[in-house]
Parts: sequence; structure tokens; C-alpha cells
Amino acid sequence: MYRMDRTAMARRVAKDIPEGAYVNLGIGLPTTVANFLPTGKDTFLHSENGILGMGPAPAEEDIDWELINAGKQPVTLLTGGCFFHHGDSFAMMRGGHIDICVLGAFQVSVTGDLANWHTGAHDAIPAVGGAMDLAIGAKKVFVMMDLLTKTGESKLVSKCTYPLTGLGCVSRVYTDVGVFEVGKDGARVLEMVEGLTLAELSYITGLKLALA
Amino acid sequence: MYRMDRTAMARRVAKDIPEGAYVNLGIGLPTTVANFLPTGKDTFLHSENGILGMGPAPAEEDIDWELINAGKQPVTLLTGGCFFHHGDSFAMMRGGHIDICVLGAFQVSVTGDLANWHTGAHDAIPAVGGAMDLAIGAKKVFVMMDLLTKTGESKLVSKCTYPLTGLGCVSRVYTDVGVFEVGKDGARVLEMVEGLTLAELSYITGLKLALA
Amino acid sequence: MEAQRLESGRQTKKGRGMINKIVGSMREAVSDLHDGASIMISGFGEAGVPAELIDAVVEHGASGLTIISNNAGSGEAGIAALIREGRVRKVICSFPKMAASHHFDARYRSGELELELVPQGNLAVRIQAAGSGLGAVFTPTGYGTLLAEGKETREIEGRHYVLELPIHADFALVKARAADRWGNLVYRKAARNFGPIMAMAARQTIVQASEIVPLGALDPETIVTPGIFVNRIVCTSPALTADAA
Amino acid sequence: MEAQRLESGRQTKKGRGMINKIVGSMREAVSDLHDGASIMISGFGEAGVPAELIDAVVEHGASGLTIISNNAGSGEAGIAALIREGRVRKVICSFPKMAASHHFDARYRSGELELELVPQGNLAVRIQAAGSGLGAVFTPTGYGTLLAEGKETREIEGRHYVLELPIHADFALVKARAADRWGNLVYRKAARNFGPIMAMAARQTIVQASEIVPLGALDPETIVTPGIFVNRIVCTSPALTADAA
Repeated sequence: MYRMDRTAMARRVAKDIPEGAYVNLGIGLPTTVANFLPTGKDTFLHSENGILGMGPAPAEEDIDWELINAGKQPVTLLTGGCFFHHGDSFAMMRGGHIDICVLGAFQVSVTGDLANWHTGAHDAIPAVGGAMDLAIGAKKVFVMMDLLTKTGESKLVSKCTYPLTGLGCVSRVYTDVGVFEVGKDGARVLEMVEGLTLAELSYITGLKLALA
Repeated sequence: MYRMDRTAMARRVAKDIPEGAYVNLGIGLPTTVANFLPTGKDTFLHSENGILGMGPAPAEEDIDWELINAGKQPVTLLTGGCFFHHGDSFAMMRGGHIDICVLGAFQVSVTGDLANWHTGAHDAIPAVGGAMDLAIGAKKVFVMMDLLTKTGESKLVSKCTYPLTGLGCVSRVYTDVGVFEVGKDGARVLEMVEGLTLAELSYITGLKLALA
Repeated sequence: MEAQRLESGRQTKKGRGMINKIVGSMREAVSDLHDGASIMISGFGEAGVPAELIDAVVEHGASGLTIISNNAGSGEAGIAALIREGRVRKVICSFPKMAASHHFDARYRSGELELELVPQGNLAVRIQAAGSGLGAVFTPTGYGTLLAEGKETREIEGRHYVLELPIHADFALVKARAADRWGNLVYRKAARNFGPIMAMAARQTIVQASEIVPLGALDPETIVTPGIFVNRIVCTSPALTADAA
Repeated sequence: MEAQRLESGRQTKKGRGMINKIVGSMREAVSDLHDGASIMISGFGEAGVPAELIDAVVEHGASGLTIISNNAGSGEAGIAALIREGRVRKVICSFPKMAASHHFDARYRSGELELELVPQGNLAVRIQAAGSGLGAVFTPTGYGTLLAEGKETREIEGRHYVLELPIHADFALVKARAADRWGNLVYRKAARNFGPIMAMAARQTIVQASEIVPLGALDPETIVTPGIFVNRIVCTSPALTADAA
């Protein structure tokens, strides 16, 4: 089965971000979506640590450790961007002002529950950051993940077994083999990679899937 | 009986405002306390409409209607003063950051209840402004009022009959004939004008008063 | 991880897109108002009142409005004009009684106008709660008074609080000193007042700015309202728009 | 009314008083810390961390501390040093797990260190609730998750919320770009983060500023933290203090 690589996935997510959108890209893979936003269009990247209008990574010599993104990587500020404190930054999320947020996940349920902060392992040090705020705050939550774990289990599930980040909060799931809509009415397949059939997808996920 | 005039009362209140205090002066008579704060000392005047470091009235030619106090009178900004929005301004009050607030009153009870926003008249248009926020927010609430109404009733009462602004919030009452401490333990007389006795004061207020 | 690296210089630092929230006229700025809309209006006294936008609302003709503002109009213009013309169903404010609030007074006494009187700081925090997505807040202001009657109260750590709900609005009309095409705003002196918090609480925020400046002219450290909270901007001196936008 | 007129020009426009919140050393700035104190510390990653003030806390020796911060230290300096030295009883934070959070990890696993894990936005809003005098807030974040277990919840207008209490602190340690003697502050880029809201929530706010500027040098329109929220300031480049104050 053909699988999209991470670049292709990031490119695919970027396609669904319209000009003028206020967008928060989660730590890790979602951050790379920024690399595929069209140039010459205004897309507004929000960073939880108080930045709106975040630009690309700086040249080595321009790195400023007081201008970093949520993943603590150096970034730049676009002309027209601005800074604000954590209260205002999370008001932007919680208050529904962010149009789209893109997050990674351990699991997403067909009803849009998200698990992406904790494996539930007994001895793990828990850390949540802004994950729960992003999950419930943005108008649309896009998840970006491989459909299967390394051991072949589906990460799109009927019910999450990992500790939840938010309930019924995910709108779409972008995976290496297809794009899914999730929500109150369950999961529907929006796109599949070439050569994959709905039957195969249902089989590998163990879910009753329909086309959208 | 000797009665202090309004200037003397304002001067008396000003004496109890230490250097460095953050102070909100209510509309009307309390506003005039500013005229008697010592020059050459830093006292920080807060105005509910988003000003800290409010200065005196401007010369006629410098009036700016976007630089007004809570009573909508033109004011100035001291060097070192600043502007902020209503959220932050009322956080300063409600959050206990204002050291002293000076308010007028219809009635104050011996336990510190304040009535200063509404006469309770059936046909009055009610208006509250920031009175309730000031009453409960400042570390100390000073009330400034004539002790008696025009018809001779005491405005320092055992229990307010006018609608309340705040419960148990007043610390001191500055009147034309004396200064009172009020609170959980009732009213105590801190000062009286010359020639007035405790017995007389108790008689005209109808209260059992003690010296502090 | 290679794939997780942010690329450098892929977007130019200059925002070269075309997002432009500036509209050409007051009329256009308020064109999608509707009957029954709730409208927040910035201002304290005359400072920060978006007078020209309110004129446009009067002209637009929408009625059955709920107005959320600190005052309820004075004289013949602004909110007073809306009330005089019978467009307002309800006012949520802290201080309706002004020297010249005769239009409010008349409609209120005749029972044509509903008043929800809110202590000023509760008005502010309820607007902030709406803007920041809170479901409700426990505030100490008003506890034990007429204005908390019938409201849920609670003692927390020895202090008494009243439960207050957020105030959302369909529109906010805000006055700013300067704006850029992304909607970043700065204000002037005490005209700032309710502007920044109302801009956060409304579904559509419409701004009248005294000046439009080019993108980048406002210092990113000193922008008071980030453009994310602003939908439309109109300049009160249209000549200044053409120069900058 | 004549008596109610504000006098003009009675105070000079220049603040000529002597209020000066600047102290001469980091040691002096933290001198009144005490065992068992709760301390808010600004910063997100390394940006905005008041490193020199934390060093002074280590040197001071106070123990049994509760630290409220976004992270729980990394490497050997800052919060990590406080934890390594056994000074910290409890951490309230959103993200303790860092590449080099070995000191936190060890003390946490051994049970010597209590952790209250709070979603970052709830951390922010609880700090804001403390600073603005609210008794509690209903926030949607965390509803239905482990981090809301045992907490009161409520459905309001069809949405689910968790009741969260304010987080107060005895002290806040904040890093600013510049300060004046009244305590007015401005920040730099993303180093602003928790500084302004922590300054509002602590009983004593102690600031390390990269620069001290004369009163009036900061534009009143662009001051981020008004001096009312600041108790003490120390300059990280003491040479700059003498010039300006």
C-alpha cells in the first residue's frame, strides 16, 4: 500500500488552510505544515507563547532565543505580527478565535475524541502544555498522524484507550493513507491514497467506515 | 456646633493617604481630595476608565476629551502614568491592588456596610457605574460625607435603609464633625471637631459610640 | 527529526498576501447588521465612542437591538439617537443616568426599553469571559446587593461571590486611534476603555480608526488589539486610508 | 459645584516624589523570601526566565517552596537548581517533562516533589483570576479528562465546563526588558509570556529588568505592566541603573 510521507501529509493539510485563517500548528509534525502554506498569501500563525503572525525559521545568525515557537524552536515575526501575554494568547484559543489548529495524536475516536498528551504509562512523567486548550478552543481541529502504530494498530479508533485530551473536538484526521471526517455521526472517508479501497481501510482500522 | 467645610474635609482625608499609595477617588467630593495631596510626593491616582498616575486638571487650552476622569472631567497624566483597558482597570480594583478608595455615601452602617448608589426611590433611574467594584475591591475604603442629612438624620446608621453598594466594606468615615472607624466591632470615634462631646455625637447619631 | 524542521526563508518576511480588512465607508462597515442584533459599543463618557459608526447604524435602520455599553446615550447623537428612533429593545450598561439621557429616561419609564444594570467591573469581566471562552465567573462585586438578587452565590476561601455569565454580542463597534490592514489596533489615552475587551467578545468586530497605517508601522510590542479580534475597519478620515493601505 | 472642581496645576506634571522601587542587588530583591513561600516564575522555555533572580533564590536558601511556572526546570540552572538543592516541595506547571529535566524527574519519581499538572491555558486563567479578584471560573479546558477528575463541572448553554480556582502566590519573579522607578514594565518579544499576569497575581512582584529607564521614558500608551503590580526591581546590568534612576 502506498503511504504518503510526512512532507506529502504536511502539504495535504496545508491545502485545507484558506487564506486569512488564524492557525495554530502543534509541536512536531504539525509545525512543518507552515513550510507548505502558499507564499504570497496571508495566513496568520499563532503560537501559544504569545505570538501572532509567526514567520519561518531565521537564518542562523538571526536566531533570537526570545523569539521561539511552542516547540522552543527559533522563529521570526512577519511584518504585521505582534506579541501579547499568556492570558491573551489562551483567550485566543479558548475563546474560539483560532480558526484551525493542527495537532498530532496517539488516538482519535470516530466521534472526534482526542488522545495526544499521555500514553497512560504508569511511570511516565505527565506533561500537558497547551494541548487541552488547543483541542477544545479552535473552531476546527485537524489531526495529523500515521493511521497505524508501528505495531500495526489503528490510531483511528471507536473509543480511545489512552487518556483523553478533549471530547468530541476533532473535525478531521489527515493520515498517511487517507483523510477522515470525524464527529457526532462517526467517521467518514474523505480521501484515500491511490490503490486503497474502502474495504481494505475498514479492515485495517477495524471500523465500519463510509465514504463522505 | 463647628462643622468642617468641604475643603477642610478633603484636606483631612488627604492627610491619611501615605506616599506611594495607589488611590481611587470617587466622583464628586472625593475627587477634590487630589487637590490636597502633598506636592513633591508620589501618590498614584487611579481612574476606573483606564488611567494610573492621573494628574490635576489641565489649563483650558490643554483640555483633551480623551483624557478624562471617572466623573468625565478633563484631567492630565503625570510623567510615569499610563493607560490600560477596562478589564485591567477593574482587575486593579477587584484584585485588591488599590490601597485606598475614597467614596461619597448616602449611608454607612457601623459594621461598614455602604449605601451610595441608589436612593431606593421607586421612580429613580438606577445607575451604579463602578461604585460596587470600588466598594469591595480596595484594601481600605474611606467614606467622605456630612454626618447628617439636610433634615438632620444621621447618615452613620446601625443598619442601612438605602439599597446597599457593598457589605462590611468601609474602613473609615470622614465627616464634617468627626472621623469614625467602622467594621465588625462597630463604630468608634477617632476624632471629633472641637467643642463636640462623645455624648452629643451619640445623641445626634442615635448610636452607642465609643472612642477608639 | 528532519521532517520536523521549520524551513527557513520559505515565506518572505514581508506579509505579501492580500488580506485587507479595510472597507471604504461607514455604511459598508455596518451593512450586515440585522434586526434583533446585540451590539457592543466602546466608550466611557464621550471618550472612545465610535460616533460615526453609530450614525451608520442609525442610517442602516436595524431595530430590536440590544446595546451593551457603559452608558446609555446622552444628548441627541450616538446611542441616544438609536434609542430616540426606537431601534433599541434592551440596554445592558452600568450607568444609564446622564445629564442629558432624556431619550433613555423616557423610553425606560414608558417600559419600551429593558434595562439590565450591571456594575461596571462585572460588565468588564463578563465581556472578558465571553472573549476568553469562560462559561461563568464568580465575582465579589455586587454580593448582597439588589443587583445580585436571584443570582447564585458561593463562599470561597471566606469571601462571598456572585456567579456571573459571559456577555457575548453579534457585533462590537470600537473606536481606535490607528489600524493596519490586518486589523491590528492602537488606542488613544482614556479612549481605550472598553475597546480591547469588546473586540474580543463579539462575533464581528467593526472598528473606526482615526488613521490607517501600513502593515508594519505599528510596533509589534505595542499593538493593543491583535488583528485576530477585528473583522472590518473603516477610517474616519478616508483621505488617510488611500495613502497607507 | 465649586468645591468639586479639580484644581489645575496644583501638582506639577513631573512626578517629583521619591517613590523608587529599584533595589541595588539580586540578593536584596529576594531578601524577604521565607520557607514555605509560593513563588511564580515567568518564562516559557528559556524566554522570559528571570535567571538571575532564581540564582538569588538558590543563594537565599529558603526551602519548602511551591513553584508556579510553565515548566519545571531543565539542565542545572534556574528552577532545576532549586529542585536539585531540595528547596522545592511542590510544582504547579503545565509541562515538567523537558529534554534535561532530570532533577525534576528524579525528585518526582522518588515522591519528594508534589506535582500539580495544569493545562497551560488553565494555568494562565487561574493566575488571571487571582490577579483580578475572581473567586473561581468555569473553563472548558480539560473537561472529561484526567486533569479534571474530582473537580466540579457544569453544563452552561450546552457546553461543559470545569470549575477552577485562582492560583495566588506570595511572590512573582518576572523578567522585563525595561522598567522605571515606579515599576512600569515593558517586555521583549515572546519573553513577555507569563510575566504580566503573574505580576498581577502575587502579593510581592519582584522584577529583573535588562534596563532601568527614567520616569517618562516609557510611552504611557505602551506600558504593558503598570507599576501598581510591581514591588521591587533590580537591573541585570547594574551599570544601567545608576544612569537612569
